[in-house]
Amino acid sequence: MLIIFFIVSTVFGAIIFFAKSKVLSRLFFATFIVFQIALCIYAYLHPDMEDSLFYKFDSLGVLLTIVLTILSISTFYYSIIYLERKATKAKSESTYFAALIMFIAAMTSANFTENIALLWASIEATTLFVSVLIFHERTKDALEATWKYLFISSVGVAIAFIGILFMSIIGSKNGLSDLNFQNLATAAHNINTIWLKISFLLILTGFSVKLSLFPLFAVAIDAKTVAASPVNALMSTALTNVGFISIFRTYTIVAHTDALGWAQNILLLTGILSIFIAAIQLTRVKRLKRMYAFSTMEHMGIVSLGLAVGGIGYYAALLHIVFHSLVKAGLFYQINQIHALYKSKWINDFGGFFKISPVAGLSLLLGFISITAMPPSGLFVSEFLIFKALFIKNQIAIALITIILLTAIIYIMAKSFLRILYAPKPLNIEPMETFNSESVIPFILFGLVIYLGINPPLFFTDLIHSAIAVLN
Amino acid sequence: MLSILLILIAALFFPGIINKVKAKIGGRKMPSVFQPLFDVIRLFKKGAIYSPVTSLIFRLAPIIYFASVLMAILFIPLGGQKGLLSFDGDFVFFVYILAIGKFMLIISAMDTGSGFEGMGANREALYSLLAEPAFFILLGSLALFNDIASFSDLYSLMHSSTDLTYITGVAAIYVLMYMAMVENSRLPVDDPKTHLELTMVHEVMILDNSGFDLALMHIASGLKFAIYGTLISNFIIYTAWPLYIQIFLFFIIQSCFAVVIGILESFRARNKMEKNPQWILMLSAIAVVIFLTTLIITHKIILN
Amino acid sequence: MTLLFIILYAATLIYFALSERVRMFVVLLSIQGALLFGVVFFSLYKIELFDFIFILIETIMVKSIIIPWFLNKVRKHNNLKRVHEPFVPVFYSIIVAVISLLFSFLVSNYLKENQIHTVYFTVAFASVIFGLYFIIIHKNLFSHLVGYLIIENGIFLFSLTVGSVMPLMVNLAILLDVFMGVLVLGTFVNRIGNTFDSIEIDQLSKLKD
Amino acid sequence: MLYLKITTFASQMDTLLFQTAILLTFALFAIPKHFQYYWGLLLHTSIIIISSFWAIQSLFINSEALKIAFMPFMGNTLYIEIDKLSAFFILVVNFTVLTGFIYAKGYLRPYLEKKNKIEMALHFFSFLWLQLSMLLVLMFRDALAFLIVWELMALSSFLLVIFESEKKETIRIGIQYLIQMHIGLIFILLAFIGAYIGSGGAFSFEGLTEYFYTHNPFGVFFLFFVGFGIKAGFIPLHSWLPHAHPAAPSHVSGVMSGVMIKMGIYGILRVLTYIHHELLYIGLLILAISLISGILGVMLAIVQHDVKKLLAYHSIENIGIIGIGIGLGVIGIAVNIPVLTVLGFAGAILHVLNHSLFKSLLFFTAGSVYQQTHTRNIEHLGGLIKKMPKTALFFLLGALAICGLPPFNGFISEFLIYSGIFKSLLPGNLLTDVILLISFTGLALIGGLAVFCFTKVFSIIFLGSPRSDVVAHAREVENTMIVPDLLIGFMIMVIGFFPALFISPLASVVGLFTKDTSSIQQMIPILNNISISSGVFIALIGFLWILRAWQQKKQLLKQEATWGCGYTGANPALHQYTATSYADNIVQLAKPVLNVKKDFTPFKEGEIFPEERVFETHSSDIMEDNLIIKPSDKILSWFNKIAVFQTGKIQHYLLYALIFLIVITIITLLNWI
Repeated sequence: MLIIFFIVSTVFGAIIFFAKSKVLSRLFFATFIVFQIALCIYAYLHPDMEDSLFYKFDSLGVLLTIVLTILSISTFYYSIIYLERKATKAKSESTYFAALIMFIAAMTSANFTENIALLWASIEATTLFVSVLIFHERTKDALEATWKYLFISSVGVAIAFIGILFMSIIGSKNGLSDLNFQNLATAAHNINTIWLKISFLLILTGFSVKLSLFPLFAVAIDAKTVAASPVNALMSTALTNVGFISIFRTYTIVAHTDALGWAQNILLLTGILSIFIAAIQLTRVKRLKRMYAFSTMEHMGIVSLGLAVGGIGYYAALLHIVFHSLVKAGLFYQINQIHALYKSKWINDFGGFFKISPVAGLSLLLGFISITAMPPSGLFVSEFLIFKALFIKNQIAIALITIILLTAIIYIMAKSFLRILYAPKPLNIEPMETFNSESVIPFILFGLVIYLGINPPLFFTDLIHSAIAVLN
Repeated sequence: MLSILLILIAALFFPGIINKVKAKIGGRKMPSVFQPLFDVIRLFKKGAIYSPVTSLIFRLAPIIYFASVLMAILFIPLGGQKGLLSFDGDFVFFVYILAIGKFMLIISAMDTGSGFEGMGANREALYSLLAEPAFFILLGSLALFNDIASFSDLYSLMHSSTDLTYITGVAAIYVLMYMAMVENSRLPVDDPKTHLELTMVHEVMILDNSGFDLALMHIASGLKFAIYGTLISNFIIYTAWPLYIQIFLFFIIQSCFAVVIGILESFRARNKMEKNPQWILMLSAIAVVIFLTTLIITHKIILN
Repeated sequence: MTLLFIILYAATLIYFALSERVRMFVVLLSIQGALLFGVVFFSLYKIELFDFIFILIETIMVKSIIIPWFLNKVRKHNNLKRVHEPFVPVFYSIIVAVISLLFSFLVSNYLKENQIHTVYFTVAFASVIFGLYFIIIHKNLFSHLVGYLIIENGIFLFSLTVGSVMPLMVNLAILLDVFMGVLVLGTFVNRIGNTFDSIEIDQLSKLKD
Repeated sequence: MLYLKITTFASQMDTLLFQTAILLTFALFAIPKHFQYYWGLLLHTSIIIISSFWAIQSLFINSEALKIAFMPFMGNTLYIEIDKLSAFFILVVNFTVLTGFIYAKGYLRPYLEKKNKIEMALHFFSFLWLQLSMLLVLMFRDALAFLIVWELMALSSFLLVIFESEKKETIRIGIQYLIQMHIGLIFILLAFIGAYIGSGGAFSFEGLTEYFYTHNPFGVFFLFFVGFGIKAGFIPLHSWLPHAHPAAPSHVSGVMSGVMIKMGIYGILRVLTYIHHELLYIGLLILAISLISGILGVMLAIVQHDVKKLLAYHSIENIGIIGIGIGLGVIGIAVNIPVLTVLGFAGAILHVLNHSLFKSLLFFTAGSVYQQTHTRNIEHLGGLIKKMPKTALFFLLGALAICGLPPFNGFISEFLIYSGIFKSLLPGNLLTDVILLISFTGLALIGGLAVFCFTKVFSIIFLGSPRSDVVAHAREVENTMIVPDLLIGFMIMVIGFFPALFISPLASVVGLFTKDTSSIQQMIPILNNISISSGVFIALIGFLWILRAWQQKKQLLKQEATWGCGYTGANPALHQYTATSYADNIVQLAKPVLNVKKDFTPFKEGEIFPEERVFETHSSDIMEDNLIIKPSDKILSWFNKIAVFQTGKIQHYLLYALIFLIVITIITLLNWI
């Protein structure tokens, strides 16, 4: 099934790339989306089914792919708006869509793959395709960011690969021919944990590029600064989720060995460091997109804390990553209009958004409440659960530091958001056409998060529970 | 009921006596004891002048002020007699009803829009707020003797005669006396006979009152003296004694009180304005001392 | 015999630290490629044709001919200066190179495994660390590219240390990845060279708020 | 049986209605600007009717708490539970919100042009949700749900505070408000988690019971106290209050100060209902903080020039009085003096109601003044009683009530506390007596200072002659803005003159804290006496008024200028006492706690003809400066200093990785972690 899907998407990508026609590209992309949805449903209906050699429809994959699909639909919509606004030429538009298809396909493969090496390969693929998207605007900044992103990701992926090699050592010691996660997990029992530790360390470091987590957080932020906002919406949600999956799956291998405590400490360390750095960098941030990027980093830090403490922390981490994806995507969709309106990326040029386009302003306000994890936002629930877990596991110091940092972050973000919404409107901007249609999807996404937080439906919680079943 | 009558009578003569004593010591020819009374009557016959700046408040204030003082009297016991409206914790009502009178008086002074009266008003406010705690502490220390606390009951157990009780009694009388001075803004807090508005407290507040209102003010101040006199006399009068003795004693004490004030006023100099607060605060301090002594009497502090 | 090649490989690392000339980097890279071929060739127990061809392609073709050639093109295109002052004086770089060797030696001692050849491991690890270090100390993108390739070579050695457990397909993937990586990065270097007035990294530090 | 059926059906019905009302709030955004108010009114009234119906049921009719399944939450059902305490607070909230919303109609009229549809809708929406969240805070017992609605309350009030977002100041204040509320939330969260981990019980208020039985309650209670105290505005947790209230529109500040800060009190009371032992230190904590809040609050109020800021500080003072009542009550339990407990709690709870009444009244009237004169600085006002007599009289009423003067409601609650104190002096031991001494002295002092402050503010705003020409354009406000004053005034009078009516509900609420509530029944005759005395007082006033009228009929009344001590050239506007000079003697006395800066250039040596000078005073709140502003600024600047990770240089980024790798590897190999 998946093989077919990949073939189809490659073909589509190729067609779009070479056809160089707006109509065709959009048409094919739409059909691709349909395929994607079909795949989702298929995967959801066949839980834990082995598929085409290296793949398996496990709950985590399904969950995150559903998120990916939802977001790719909306991204398609906003990409069209974005490209229209920029009056893009057919050529570059076709490149854009081709890359987008391949990007999504690669992420799908990363979500579902069972084999660590293949996971690695697909992540590498995402790097290549996403850099095309980052470079889409062809500006100096874009060039710089793309270079940095490409280079650091390549190095990071290389580092991760060493980790995978070590994993393969573990495999070979138990006479494994392949590198399936489950087999590795079973193999991991009877082995000197030092291998495990080092490989986990290397993989974490390598894939921290994708997860925009300490230590290799920086380039992802630069990339998000220049990329088109719909692409950002995918980069800081679906792509980070891919990074998360890679860490999560590696973690499942470690989880049943003596190395668990060690791994937890490492995750706690990276988590708290990420939150700390995000907090302090936010005091300097001047571009809205960068602010969002750093907030992504902060949330990923929280997620890794959740993963580290275990218990309800696992559940909370997954909950958090899903909610964060939805909210952050909604915010990035909003940016699209803000930039178009003020013709600037700098927060200081914004102001009076609420007056100029009330509905969008309202959605932005809701977005602010949601992203800063204030009730009723679902993120509050997940964060709350993570804190609870931290306290139960007696990580009080970590919890308190995190709380302080989060408060600081809320303060900083509140300043920027309220500036955009309420500060006196800059003189040079002329009122342009209303955006209300554009604000619908963010409203839906934020509303969805609130609903899922307050009263999660059964299938949702079941997915999460079965996803974390491997851990405990 | 009786207490009210007696207090009213006492109030009529009180200022007269004071003036008489002061004149005597000052070696001046003494006006009749009834002179203040005549003044009040004369005022009742007069019309009134109102400043165009003033508003309804200015009209309302003297009446409420006077009414509040009358109300206060209704709670004062005399020897055996309960106050007319006496109830548990009536002294709280007593203090607060006087406070509302003062409130109105102050804002009426502000109502005239005159700088001097503002000055007086603000001093009045300050002094009364400083004096209030002293009164409460005093009553609190009396309340240490018994659980139900109305004015009349407060005294009933004062007379368990240990020498400490007398000490407290004396101290209490001292505090009450000086509180009377503060409340009526007499020396050493304020000199009613001064002729410079800048240094007045009470007198300056009623500069613009005239006729009926002024008369009420005068009577009220007399009544206030009488009230404090009664409070003091209750420390001395035994409830056991037959009524006529009580009444007789009452007048004796009242007049003594008046005489003492007269003497004090003629020999004591007036405080500097900025000295007044600390001087009034001293009353609270003494009251605290009384409180502690009572704690000793009631064996809550065991000394050995 | 393989040991000799490995030692030589280690020596190339020292040379990397030593040399300041950009051309030298390229030469050293191709040498490394050749050495790697040697290593693999002699560590193979029995020569199957397919493996042999694959290795030949991977090492000689790609690592020591195509990539260096491509790098040279890039170098010329951006007409780099012959000499490049790194942040850290060469003197210290050499020390670092040695230290990285020692460190990796210690590490490999720690994880004694009959599974892996310690010497391979040591050198591979050293070359990865040194690669990272190399990137860190150099100012221009070209050298960064070189550093990246040093790391990749290290990884190649790693994959040898663990024996041939890597499925062939994955191995291919890696090869492809390196190849693609170099191509893409190289083209980007050129592009940057065109857009900015040089490929010094301090040109590329606008995104810092 | 039949009755039961009906009630169950009814309960389903009204729950349904309640939920529908909640859902319908979202419709506001679709409604045209000029109908939004009426839509809001409809929803408010329906919510008020339903919730009050529940509250009255559980306060007066049922003996046990009302419990209704409300909504699905986290996979199980969320109940709303209304016991006596909640019921009482619900009624208070509803009344104040109703008056506030009536007042809003007139107050918002000028904004209708300035603001667009969505902004207005957002305002009404937040106002609705402020009420809803307060009600739900009172109804939920599940901790997580409670926290969510608690923050909703903060958010909605935040949106209301920043309504006048044209002012840059407003936004800054709004953010600070939001952050401090969030910190409060965190403390409550920590408290709940602490209790949860300590006992492993249910994660809800009921879960606390178990914890408090098995552990020393002080630690967790302290967390709760800080969390709820920030909302209530106890000093030193108050620093949001004097900024947020002035910034907010008056109907909002009325509601915020009237009832929202009481939610903090509710929280503290709610927690106290679960603690049954080791209460002494808790009581002392509450009492000490409350005394500080009371005295410092009113002192800080005295030095303010901004009328709404002044009122905000008075809220702190009144919270202090409430706290004194609660603290004494708790101590009463600890030292086992039932009368102190009963009267302390009764006084506190009644004062919650009273303060909600007169404080909202004061804010509304102050708002009317602001609407007419566009200034909150009282130094520019004066003589307004002639322009807006109704407003002035209601303000005076509020002032008298807040000073706790008879025959108004403020006196009753303070009287309850006083008599509690005086009745327990005899049974109390040494410690208790000293505590009591301190507390009633404090109360007396607070009362006196309040009188001082309100004589000042009332006379400066409404009396004398105008101090600037802003007064000239002032008119009496429209009737819709007078109506709420009337309602509140009526309530104040009722409580003031017939306090005995309110004893039985008070008794039932106090019953939650102590079994033996007999002593409050004993208060009824006394309170009747009070109402008699009040009656007599009024009668006397009336009599004297008539008397004077009769006397002055015969006499001639003249109009003459105020006596200026013979100086005729006085400028009536300028030669008056100002607020500053009025406050000065307190400022002199209280230098250490109030730092008031005076900008004044002193006279130069040999300056015979002094040139024109300006004299200004600025008061700043030391607690706030040293506890909130300086530390937070320091932290943020520190953050900014060390924010050097995003250098823009690839090497550095890789360097992090290298260092990370090497360090972790080493410590791993050495088995340090």
